[in-house]
Amino acid sequence: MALVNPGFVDAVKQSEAFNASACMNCGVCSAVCPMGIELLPRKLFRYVLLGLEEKVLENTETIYSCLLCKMCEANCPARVHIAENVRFLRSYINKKVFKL
Amino acid sequence: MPLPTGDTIGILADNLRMRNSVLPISAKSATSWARGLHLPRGAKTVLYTGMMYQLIPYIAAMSKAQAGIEDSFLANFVKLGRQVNKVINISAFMAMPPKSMRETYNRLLVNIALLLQRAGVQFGYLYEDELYSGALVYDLGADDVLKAHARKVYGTFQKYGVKNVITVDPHTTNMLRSVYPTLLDGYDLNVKSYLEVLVERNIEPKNRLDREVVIHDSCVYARYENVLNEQRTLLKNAGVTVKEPAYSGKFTLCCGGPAESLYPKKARARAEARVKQLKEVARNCVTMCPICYVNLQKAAGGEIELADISSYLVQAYC
Amino acid sequence: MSDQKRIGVYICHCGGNISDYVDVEGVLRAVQDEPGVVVAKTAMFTCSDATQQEMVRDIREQNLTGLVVASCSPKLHLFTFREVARRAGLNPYQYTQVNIREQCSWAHTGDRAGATEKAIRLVRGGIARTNFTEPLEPITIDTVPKVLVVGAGIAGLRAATGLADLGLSVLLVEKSASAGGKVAGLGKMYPHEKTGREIIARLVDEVKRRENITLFTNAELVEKSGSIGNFRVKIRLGGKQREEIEENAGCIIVATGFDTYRPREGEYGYGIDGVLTLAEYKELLDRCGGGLVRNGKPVKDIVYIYCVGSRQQAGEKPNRYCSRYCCNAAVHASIQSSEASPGIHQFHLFRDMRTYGKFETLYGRARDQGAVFVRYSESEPPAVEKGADGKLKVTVKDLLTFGEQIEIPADVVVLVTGMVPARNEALVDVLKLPVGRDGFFNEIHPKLRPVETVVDGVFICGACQGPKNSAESVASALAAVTQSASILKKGYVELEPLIASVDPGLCELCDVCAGACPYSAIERDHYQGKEVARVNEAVCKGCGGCAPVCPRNAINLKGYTDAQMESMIDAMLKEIG
Amino acid sequence: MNYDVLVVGSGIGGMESALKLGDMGYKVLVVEKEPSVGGKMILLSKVFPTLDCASCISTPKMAATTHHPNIDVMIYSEVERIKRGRDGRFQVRVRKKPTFVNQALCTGCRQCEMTCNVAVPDQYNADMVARRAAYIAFPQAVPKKAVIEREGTSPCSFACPAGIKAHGYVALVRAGKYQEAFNLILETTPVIGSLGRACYAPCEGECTRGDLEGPLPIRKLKRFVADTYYREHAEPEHKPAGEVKDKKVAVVGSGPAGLTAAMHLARRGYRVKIFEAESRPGGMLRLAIPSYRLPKDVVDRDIKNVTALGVEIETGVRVEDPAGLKEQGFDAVFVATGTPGTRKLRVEGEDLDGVMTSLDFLRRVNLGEKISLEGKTVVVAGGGNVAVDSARVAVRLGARRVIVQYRRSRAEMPAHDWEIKGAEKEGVEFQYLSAPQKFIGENGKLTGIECIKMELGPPDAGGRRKPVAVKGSEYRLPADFVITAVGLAPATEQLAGRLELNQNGTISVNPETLQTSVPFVFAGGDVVTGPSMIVNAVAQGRRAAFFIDRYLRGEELEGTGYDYRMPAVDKQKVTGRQRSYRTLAPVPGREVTGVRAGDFTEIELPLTVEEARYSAGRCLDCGVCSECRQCVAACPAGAIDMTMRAEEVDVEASSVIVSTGFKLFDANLKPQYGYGKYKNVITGMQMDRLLAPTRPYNTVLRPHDGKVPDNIAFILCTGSRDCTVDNPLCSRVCCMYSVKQNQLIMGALPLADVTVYYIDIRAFSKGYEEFYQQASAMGANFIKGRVARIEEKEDGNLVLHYEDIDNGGKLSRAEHDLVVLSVGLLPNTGVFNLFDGDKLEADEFLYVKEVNEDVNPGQTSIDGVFVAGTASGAKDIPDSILHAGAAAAQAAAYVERIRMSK
Amino acid sequence: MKEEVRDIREIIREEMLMRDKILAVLRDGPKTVPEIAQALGCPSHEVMYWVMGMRKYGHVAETEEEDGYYKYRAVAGEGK
Repeated sequence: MALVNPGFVDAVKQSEAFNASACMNCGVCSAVCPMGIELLPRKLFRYVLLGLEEKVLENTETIYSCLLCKMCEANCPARVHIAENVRFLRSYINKKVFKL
Repeated sequence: MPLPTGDTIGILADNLRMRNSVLPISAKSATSWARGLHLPRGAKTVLYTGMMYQLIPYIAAMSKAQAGIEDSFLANFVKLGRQVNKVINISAFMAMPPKSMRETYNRLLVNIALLLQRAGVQFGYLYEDELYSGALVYDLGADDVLKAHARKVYGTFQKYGVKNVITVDPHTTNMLRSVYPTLLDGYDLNVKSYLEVLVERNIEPKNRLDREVVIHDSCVYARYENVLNEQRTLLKNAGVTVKEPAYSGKFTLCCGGPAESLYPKKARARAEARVKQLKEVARNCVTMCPICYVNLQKAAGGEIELADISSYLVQAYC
Repeated sequence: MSDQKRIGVYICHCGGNISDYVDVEGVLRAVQDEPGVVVAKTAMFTCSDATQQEMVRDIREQNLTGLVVASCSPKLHLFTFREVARRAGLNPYQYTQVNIREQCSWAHTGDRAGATEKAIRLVRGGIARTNFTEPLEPITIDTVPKVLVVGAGIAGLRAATGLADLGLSVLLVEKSASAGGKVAGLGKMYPHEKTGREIIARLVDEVKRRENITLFTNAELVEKSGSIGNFRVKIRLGGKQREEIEENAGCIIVATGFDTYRPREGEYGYGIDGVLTLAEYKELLDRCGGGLVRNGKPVKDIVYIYCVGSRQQAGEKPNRYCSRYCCNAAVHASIQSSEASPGIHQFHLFRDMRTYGKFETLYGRARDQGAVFVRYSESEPPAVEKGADGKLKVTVKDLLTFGEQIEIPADVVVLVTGMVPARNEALVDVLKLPVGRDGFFNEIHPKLRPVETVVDGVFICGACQGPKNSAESVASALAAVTQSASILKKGYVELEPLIASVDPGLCELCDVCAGACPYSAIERDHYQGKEVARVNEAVCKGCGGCAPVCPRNAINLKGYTDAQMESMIDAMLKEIG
Repeated sequence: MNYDVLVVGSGIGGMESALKLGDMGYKVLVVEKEPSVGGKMILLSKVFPTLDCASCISTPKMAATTHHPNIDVMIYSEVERIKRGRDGRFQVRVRKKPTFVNQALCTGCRQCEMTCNVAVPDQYNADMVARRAAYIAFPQAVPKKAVIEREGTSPCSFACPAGIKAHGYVALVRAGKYQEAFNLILETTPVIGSLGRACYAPCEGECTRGDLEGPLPIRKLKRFVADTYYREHAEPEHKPAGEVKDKKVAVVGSGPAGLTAAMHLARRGYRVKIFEAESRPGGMLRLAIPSYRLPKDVVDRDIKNVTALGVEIETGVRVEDPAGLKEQGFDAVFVATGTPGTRKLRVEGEDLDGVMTSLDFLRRVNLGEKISLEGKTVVVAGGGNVAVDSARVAVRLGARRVIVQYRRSRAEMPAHDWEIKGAEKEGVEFQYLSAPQKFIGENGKLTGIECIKMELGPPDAGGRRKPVAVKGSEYRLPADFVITAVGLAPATEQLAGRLELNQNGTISVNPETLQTSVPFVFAGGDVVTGPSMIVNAVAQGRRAAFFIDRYLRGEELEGTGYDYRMPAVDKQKVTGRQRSYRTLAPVPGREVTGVRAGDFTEIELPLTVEEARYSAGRCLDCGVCSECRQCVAACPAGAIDMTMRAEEVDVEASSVIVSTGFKLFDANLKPQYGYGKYKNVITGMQMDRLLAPTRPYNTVLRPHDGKVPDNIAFILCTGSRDCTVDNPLCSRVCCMYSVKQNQLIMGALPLADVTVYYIDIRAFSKGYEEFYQQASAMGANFIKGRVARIEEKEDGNLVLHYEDIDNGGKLSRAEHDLVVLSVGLLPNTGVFNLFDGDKLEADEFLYVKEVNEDVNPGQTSIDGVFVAGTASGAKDIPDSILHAGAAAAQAAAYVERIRMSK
Repeated sequence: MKEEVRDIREIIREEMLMRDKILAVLRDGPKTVPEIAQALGCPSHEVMYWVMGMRKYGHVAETEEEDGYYKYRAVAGEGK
């Protein structure tokens, strides 16, 4: 059982450009991702949206392995700024975990 | 054991902060390509290399070392490295490419300058005052470091009274054209890729290249900056038969390069997958991004002939 | 056999609908020499314009006196071919439809030989019956230019003004004390963002201004007799003086709306403080100006649970249907909530998001605002409990995230409840309205005739026919207006003459027939000094229930006389050559 | 005409509105742009959730609409504009497109379609099979009448001066119908073999294929047709006209103009006699064209096409006074005596023995006179085709050296380039910028020429640079024989005073009717136009016959519209019809090489059967209909009318209902799915057609190879809910039509597996959820996950990539042998151009905006204009019906209000 | 498989050209679409268009199905 933390997303979301919630959960982004990692990118942002911070941090490596190539974005039917969202998340981790 | 992500980012960020480049190289190395071209220092319009082409050989050399690190005890060294790096520039030790390689890449910049001259563009160059754009730290989400750096870069442009910037690679184009405006107030530079400038100027070919090439679009050009037709127009006008691989244009497949600095092995696997697609279509492959170029080159294994687009264009148009 | 008919027989391939399973040419060979047959042909589509014209030509040139078309169900094309006969100058009742599709090719797809044999027998029967047909004339009734509209919700109100616009008088009967129905209580609605109150106020005002609309509130329809074009209706008026008035109406439009599904106690935590139905939540929302507050406390986290009372597969008498409007209404509520309290967190627990058509943009807007959608499986529905901290907690397995079990804290849980049929037993009884398996009133054909019912002259519109939003209800109300006007603007209607008739000479008035008649069409009459049964032509539906029960064989059904039925049986049983 | 309501579009929404309004007693006009009413619904297999056959429930509505006493239907018509008049009523202009089939006569028997020789994709079968240029839209069409698709006259046919239906015979050759091809050409001219060899083929210059790899060899195809026919038919098959008139026509001259006129007149039943001055008929065909180019037996056989009709030819008769033939009993005369005269060089020594005019030279050779040039040096003076012909004949007569001398340079030379090249190959020398000044002889016999060099001066009035002699550049050219070829002229001296002549000696005629100053005398061909091409003479002969016939029947001559051809079709439009073209190289021309003295064998080699078929197969069917006229012959009702033209009709209406429907999403816009590239990826509409009773194939087959599929995938939301294709909307019907197709497939192919890839199943309307559950229970497999992309395998199977969301989000791939893209609906934006003045507003998605959807669904921004059905947004059929009912109610109310206010 | 798929209009236009050839191939007996394609040396999806066009206009008709493929035979007195 994972406890949903609605506030987490507010911490990650530094600006309006973060729009992971616009996702309609069709799965196209993950299916086209050249990295072929199941978490990337859709389910990673599910964790963020549900506020499962622990799960997010467990997957730091995956988050940094995103190529930012925007293949997902070119295919996204909901205009989710996936690459930008990834950067927001990295920025959060840089501060919170790496204390950069 | 993976590379300690945070420390690597730290080293890169520190470098940018202290040495103005993620991978500092000497001013001499960075500007030597322009020798003999007699480009004016600064101008209203400048050719801005963003250091990318100059960095390629170093990146290549460094990632060779790093691929070894990825799964070894050396990984721990990186942790320590960040501390050391503050005093001694360790990344410079890690990476020293052979001279011939540096010359090859410098040649590409010369090509671009010649093409612009041929198209009648009046432009200058900032020489050792030119700074790296910060693309890598931007990608890694180190926004505060980037913002400070961007201010520095913009300051240099202002110092020289630059209004128009001609870029040579997609990453720098993206940073200067689309990212900086979101970071800096009053940012007013007009940024164009040299490919766009050449098409705008209706450059006329002198020689016909009867050749078949497969085109590998850069993700950043294709999906960030919508530079899709220019490269095709220039090649087709030169008589080149442009073949499209599986995944092309807007749906081009990443070369894996962006993973290079943190996950060299992953980067290599992506590059191999892409090379497989490219070689199905043609033996000659054209790239337009130094990162794609270097990353695919490593996976090419002699099965395809890679060339930067400027090498083709200079043959046809100059 | 009576005077020999000259019959034309047309057998349809129906594209491949029939000919894929029946040897159509074989049927032709087997029936072309039947008694009376003068012309026998097959056609790719007998209903096509070209074949229709060919039939007209044949009827005229060959002086045909009977027509048999073997194709699909008479439900589809009875009127098509009657019209063909009429255009050719042949009495439409000299034509027989033989159904070799629904009753034959589609029913026996695995047995071509058997299906072919059955088709032959059916066509032979049709030919035999046709040999005994007699010309009949439809019963013509003058129509009353007035329509009774039952229910003064948004559909009934709009139907009334629509009818009045066309010059028809309207009796608008509303059970409750005021007009307006459910919409009258609504705040902002999608997609136009007008409030229900405004819309209803405008419509009621319109209705009051029209001289040819009479609105009865606290009123009920209690009796109906007569038939299409001229119904006699009795309306019971409530209020102080309980009185009944009688009126005539040419058509009746039923717009009695729906009821909101009411969750059982404990269903998704219903009953716990903070667990509301969508309707209840909408009321809360409509009341809130800036900032969403409940019981004095700000509402920060909201969980919506969809499909409450809809799309049920299990349980006793499940509501299997989808209630259509609720996904849209819920995301619209979500948008309103975000606008009222920016920064709130909303979780939507859905099964399939059915924000169809342009409503997809509402769904998109809700997501853009940050609403999080969680998909649950019907087999593992979410559970709602009161947590120790006083907050509600909803646990659910999120199918969108590795199927993990998650627990969501909430200040309010909104149960997105659907629509259920309104309880209208009395009205159903009075109007003999057909009710579908889902409990809503049934149209005659869900595809092409969505407002007509099997009772001629009685139409249904709005949510009483099935879940709809208000704009859709209005569209169906206007469609019912069109349907009514197309009957009443003509001034007369023609009724089927295929009805029962009593031979008064034979009748001894035992009243058995009256008991068998579901439409109360048997009346009493005097004949040569005795009392006899008589069929009210306007009421009889030609169902044939009376004929077989008559102990004296005094009742015959026109078009299906004993002689016809017997000849059909003989022809069908004949040896296949 | 006055109507209460105009309904634009006759889909289910339009028909419903019209029928209900008609029932209420209003007068309705329905305008439909297709050849049948019914819209898209009639093309569906069955409808959900009742699984009624779509045809079965549509056809009654279609028939009822067309037969309704209060409804007029205009099919194949388009509303051009709607404008509100001063009285508030709408002024409507409708363009009735020509069907080229008389709708009153057509019985829908399909004979035209069966015989038609042009195959185009059948849009009513979603392009999965061919239809013909002449066609009936679909079996249940109402009305069931044929139309012929004609975009205009094909450029080749339009370019032919004689109006020969080049595209027509090319199409017939393509279909292997050589005899029909011959007969088609014969409708225009008898000189088919001759034209097949010696026509300058302006058709080829206009051939659209010329914009690709090169034009079709249209002339050679004509030769192929003639050769093939003549090989099998030494004598003509056709007989004199059945009905013979008592009027007689004399034709003076038996060249191409005279022969063509004689044929047309004889066919019309006139008794025709040709008078020919020479000893053999054929005019220039026989006399001027060398037989290595046009063998004389071909001319003979061509002439038989005329004499077989009973035309008599009298040779050796010179008619001095054409008008005088009246006394011999001729009611009309056609003078087509050509240009047998030759111009002089006006150079000293032209009368020497050894100097001959080209025409005289060629005539003698062609008539069999023995002229030996063995070992001689021959000079031909002139630069036209006749000069080159003479030179090449001289080569064949054994000349040692043949020189063509021309005053200007090669660039100005009027002879065809291929002729010059041919001559060069045969060893003919060319001396440019040089002219004879004097022929020198000894004892009256030519020995040489005194020549002078020329240079090009400034351009003359005609823009040609005039040659100027270079002073002092005289030189001497030894020669044994000189042929002067400087131009031909009519020999009309004896006509002077009898017929009005022009200054250059040609006969003066009315250019439209070819009538001369003497009313019963007509003239045409070179004697009127001056020296020209064969096909121009043919054109004149045909024209003359047409007007002589009218003259003899006492009909008005002028303003009769002789040429009924439609304007030429725009070539760019033609090439724009296809996205890609396979390169189909032209068949290279082949000639006999190595000329021997005395050898007059035809040099151009004919096309082989394979080459002819291949070449004809390159035709692009520019005009769509090829005008091969097979349908005209086949139609038992005589209903085909190629002269039909578009008509504009003005009507008035008080109110308008637009029910212009939707368009389907173009699956090409989603390249990830490979539609148009992968053969087994089809659209939902295509699957519906495959399942329909009037399906294009015998059952559901995959297009790659005709295999019965056994593992079919449906991809929902193709083009819907997808910002990458700029359509964020849900299309409302795709889920359900796919579920319907699932059920139908499971019925038709019990062994097939069906998988549906979806995001949300939107079974939201009455009975839909139950229908969806039923499909699920029948075994359809529903997978949540939008397919990201598809790959095609060698065997045509397809690999789908997707995230299997409900099962933990596994990145998955699945193989299927047929993929159906459940394409969505898009607005049909053409509707916004209909209105002039008032603006029909669109909503943000470009559907017709409903301005008061809450209480007046269907009300648009224009007072009195309503929208019904999918024109205002995607809808399923019941919702369209309801919406159409609502529109009808309001249109009726509007009409009532207008009536009240008057 | 990797060859460019031609424009449908172009393929369909060739039905008239291919008709005789296909009927000639069917002279030996009914054949499936891939069999006809092999005999003609043409891609099977193009043959599919031609055969189905010919079927629509009565030049060929299907016979029995075998392993998922129907065989098509020439229709005598074609074209009605």
